[in-house]
Amino acid sequence: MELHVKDIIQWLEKTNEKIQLNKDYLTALDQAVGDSDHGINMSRGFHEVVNQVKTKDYTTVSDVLKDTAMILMSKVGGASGPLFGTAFLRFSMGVKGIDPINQDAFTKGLEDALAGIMQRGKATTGEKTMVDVWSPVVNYFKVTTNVQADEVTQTAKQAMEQTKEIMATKGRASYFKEKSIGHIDPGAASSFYIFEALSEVIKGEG
Amino acid sequence: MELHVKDIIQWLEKTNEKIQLNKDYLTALDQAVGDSDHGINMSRGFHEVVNQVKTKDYTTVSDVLKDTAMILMSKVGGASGPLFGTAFLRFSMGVKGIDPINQDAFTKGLEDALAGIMQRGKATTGEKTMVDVWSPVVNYFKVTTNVQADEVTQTAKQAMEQTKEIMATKGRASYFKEKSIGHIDPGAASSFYIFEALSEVIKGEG
Amino acid sequence: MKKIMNDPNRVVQDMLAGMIAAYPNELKQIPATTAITRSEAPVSGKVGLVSGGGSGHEPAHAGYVGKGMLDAAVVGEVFTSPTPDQIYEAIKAVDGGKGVFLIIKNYTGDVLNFEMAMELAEAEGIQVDKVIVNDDVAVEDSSFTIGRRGIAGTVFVHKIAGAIAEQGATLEEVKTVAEKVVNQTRSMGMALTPCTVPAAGKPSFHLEENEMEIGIGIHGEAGIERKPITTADEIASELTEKILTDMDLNNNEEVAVMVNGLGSTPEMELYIVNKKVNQLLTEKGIHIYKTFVGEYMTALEMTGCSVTLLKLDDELKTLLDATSEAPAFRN
Amino acid sequence: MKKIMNDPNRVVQDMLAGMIAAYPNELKQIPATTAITRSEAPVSGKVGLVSGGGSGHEPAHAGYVGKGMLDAAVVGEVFTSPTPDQIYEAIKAVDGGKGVFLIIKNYTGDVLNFEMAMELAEAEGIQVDKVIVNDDVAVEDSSFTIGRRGIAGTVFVHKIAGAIAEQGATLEEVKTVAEKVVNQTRSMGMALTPCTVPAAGKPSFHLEENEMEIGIGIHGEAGIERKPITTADEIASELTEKILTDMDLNNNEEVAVMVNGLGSTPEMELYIVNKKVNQLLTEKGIHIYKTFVGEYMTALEMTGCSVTLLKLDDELKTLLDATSEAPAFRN
Ligand SMILES: Nc1ncnc2c1ncn2[C@@H]1O[C@H](COP(=O)(O)OP(=O)(O)O)[C@@H](O)[C@H]1O
Ligand SMILES: Nc1ncnc2c1ncn2[C@@H]1O[C@H](COP(=O)(O)OP(=O)(O)O)[C@@H](O)[C@H]1O
Ligand SMILES: [Mg+2]
Ligand SMILES: [Mg+2]
Ligand SMILES: [Mg+2]
Ligand SMILES: [Mg+2]
Repeated sequence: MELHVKDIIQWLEKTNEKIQLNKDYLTALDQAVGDSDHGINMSRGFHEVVNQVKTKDYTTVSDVLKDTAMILMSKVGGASGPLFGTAFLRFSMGVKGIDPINQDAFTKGLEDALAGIMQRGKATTGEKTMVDVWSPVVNYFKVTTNVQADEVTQTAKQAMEQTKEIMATKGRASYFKEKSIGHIDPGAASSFYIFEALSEVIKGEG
Repeated sequence: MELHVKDIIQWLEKTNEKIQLNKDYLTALDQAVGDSDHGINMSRGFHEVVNQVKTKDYTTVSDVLKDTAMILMSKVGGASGPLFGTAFLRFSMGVKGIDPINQDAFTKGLEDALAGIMQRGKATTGEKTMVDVWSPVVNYFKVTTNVQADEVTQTAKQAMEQTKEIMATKGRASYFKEKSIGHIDPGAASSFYIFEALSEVIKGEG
Repeated sequence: MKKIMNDPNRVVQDMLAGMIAAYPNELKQIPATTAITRSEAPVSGKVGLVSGGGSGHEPAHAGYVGKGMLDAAVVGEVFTSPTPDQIYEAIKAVDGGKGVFLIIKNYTGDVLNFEMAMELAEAEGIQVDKVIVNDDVAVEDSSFTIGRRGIAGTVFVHKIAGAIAEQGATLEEVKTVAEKVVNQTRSMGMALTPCTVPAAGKPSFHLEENEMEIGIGIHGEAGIERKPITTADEIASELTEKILTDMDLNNNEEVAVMVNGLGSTPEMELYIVNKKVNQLLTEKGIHIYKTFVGEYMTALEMTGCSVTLLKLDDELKTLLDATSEAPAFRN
Repeated sequence: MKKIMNDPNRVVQDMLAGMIAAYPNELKQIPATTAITRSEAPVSGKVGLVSGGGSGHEPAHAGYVGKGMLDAAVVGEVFTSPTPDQIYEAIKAVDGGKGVFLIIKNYTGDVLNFEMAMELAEAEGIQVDKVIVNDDVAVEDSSFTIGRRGIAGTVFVHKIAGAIAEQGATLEEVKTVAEKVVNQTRSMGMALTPCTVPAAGKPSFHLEENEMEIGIGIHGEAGIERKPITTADEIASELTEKILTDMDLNNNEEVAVMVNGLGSTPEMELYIVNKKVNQLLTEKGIHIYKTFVGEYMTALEMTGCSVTLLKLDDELKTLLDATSEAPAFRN
């Protein structure tokens, strides 16, 4: 696994495609346990990321990720904006000076990103948030010598579906208490798209 | 035809019954060409008339009609309140000093009532208002030597139904212009109940 | 029908009790009536101002009772003009010896009931005069109709007549300025969804999911046209243009603008409408002296809005800016 | 979805343009942001007050910008917290050298974005402090939850913190009084019908024709209970009792009452609710110092209302009564 600037940009583009495609679905998820804006928020954010990132010439992966972070931070809003913003910012810092990034570097970046989300959101696993997808994926990267694209998707997907069973204790969904059970967490779903896109990029370069 | 205080009270009671029974229908008529309150207004007014009139001992028809006028005036509201109020007030004045009232006196009362409505409402026939029922009924009383109960109902009913064909040029219905055509005028309908009740009283006294 | 109420036949009484409870020092209810006056009424040496009409238009009319605006508002049943006896009580209660002025919206019911009350009061020796507000350009103003309806522009009449009365003007002076406001005010409204009279229980008209009605009245009376919903810009343009066609407004003249919500329209949307109204007037060289955006004259929970323009001169500007302490109009 | 708008993705921009058009002398927009400040900002020697949150709650928050209340409001997309960069711009724009105070409603999104902006501003050497408003007793306040939501009571924090800041208080003094207000304010709401986020196009929840939801949030978040609609008296009692259970209010103590409409509820119904709230408090010997009935913190076109009680002392009374020139809060 070796990711260059162009791969990272492709990752962002693929993520954006999936989010635009599933904008209404994400919003519908947020309708069940939130305030009906998650798809709109993510769509606005990633649309802008892709728009801006493609106009620039990047020499480092870290710079792409840093811009992504700043754009998400200033375009998404709500709870997910600062959280995904922080994730990509920490990711960018974690892989600074490494180009292209190999699996180790990527794993380090992901780990820092997750730590950023958890710290910013004061969240841990089992609270029905995006953490419940990021955490098992990070873990998969950490324990796997040779990361497999399909396994990334698989891990993220299972984790996302698993959030159905959880009662939310963080974020807006926590107001729904028991009623939050039975619904996939919106931020978990958008995180899944991020990792599904990643897996497609890995496969492409594989 | 000879109407005593008790007959007039019966007339009011029968009118009230019909109006309560058709309250929603009158409101529905007013929904089509007005503001959905005519049934509510008339129901409130006649309910109060019957309630108050039965608690008093009247010696003259004129007094019953005067109280009726004052109660309608202060309870019905809207356009129909002052109009029916004026009608009964003029009626009361027209039959003052005559007891019981025979057909001539009654006709005089009705005539004065109609004149009151027309003057207060600055209305004439053919404008899709209660005038279009009162006018032919008054006319029937004027030209008929021996008033027949069924003919009173008949005249009022036909006149009421005739208001369907008219385009309103007075009252709230006039805002509906052509769209007012095809609907019975609410005030015409409540006037019909007044005369249908009258006819039943006349019939009862034989 | 989903409403927060107790008995649908007692909404007016309950509302008035709730208003008096909210403003115990500012407002009082005339016992055994549905009329509300300022607590200091009658103000001696001041023309008393009385308005009113059916309820369901809140904050109109009781919300405009207060120093600098009305002395009394007479509240009828929902969408039903109050009765002469109630109006008469209000006239008596605010007569401070300088006469009483009635502000009546041009509906048959309102006109008949207020005029009868006026006759009763005059018979008692109270000097009474009136103005009839007819700002709604959706209705043709010809001798073949009963004339235009009074809608949101009525609030400008309350404000300005109220201000001059507060300054100690005579009944005639109040009437003169009130008539000027009426002559220089035009409005038009539109709706997206109907409203339900509590005691009726059913919506007073029906609009399809994609339909709106232009020129609708504040009781749901027919407007000019039903058609598919367009953009806020197009709605604002249609209302404004129709008003301007009927107004004698030249380049560089000044207006007050009111963008009024009919009940359920989020304030956000009213501001979106105001953006376009403002742009249109500015493009035509008309100067906007002051803008009012909010719910001033509603139709229960109808969704929709109206636009009102008032052509100003120095006198009207001063009076518009004068202090008002009415609960629903503070400046 | 029936809305008066142009592009559902541009409602916030259009609204802000319409607001600035309405109050060109009072408000200004920070260029290239969705933040609105008083036109005279920054006021030197005065603590700058910044609040904000998602839009759709109008008149909150931009309607509370003005002398005696906020210096700036940062407006997010509908129901979506504004982003740190926007909040940061607002902080810079109102910093008059005496520090900036943030009034934040307790939602994860709002807290995260405002705190990040605070960090940015502090990094630039601006002194910033904050209060987090959490008045909604419908949510359990325990260490196992993210705590109570901020709803209509936030307006009292704006008003009172705004008044003391206007008097020249220090950042610490503003914080002290703001925290006092937060500690002494409790609210609860209920809804009869949902609302629709413009860009989502579909209602955010569903209630049956005879159903209401008690304790609902101002973005449609779940409440305490769904049940058949009851009377206004029962609704008022349920909200008030739940608030009182959580408040330390004794006989003879004084409160301010707010009966707030969520968007589509006719003012008539709010007064009907106030009647009962007033009666309940009076029966308990609680003295009502001042009552506010109207739309202060809405949820687009949601039908429903909330009740807020603020326990007062002499300091808070004086500050509550102080002059405010904000468009949506004049006294
Ligand atoms: N404290 C938190 N920690 C981690 N993730 C969180 C937290 N709070 C919320 N989230 C995530 O954010 C998502 C909601 O995002 P979004 O709908 O855009 O924001 P908002 O809730 O402000 O409307 C949730 O589905 C959840 O995954
Ligand atoms: N100018 C008028 N002359 C005679 N009758 C009228 C006039 N205006 C209205 N009406 C009658 O009043 C009826 C409406 O009464 P109602 O609905 O109670 O009052 P409102 O129109 O004020 O709501 C109409 O159906 C019509 O018969
Ligand atoms: Mg959300
Ligand atoms: Mg009617
Ligand atoms: Mg009526
Ligand atoms: Mg949100």
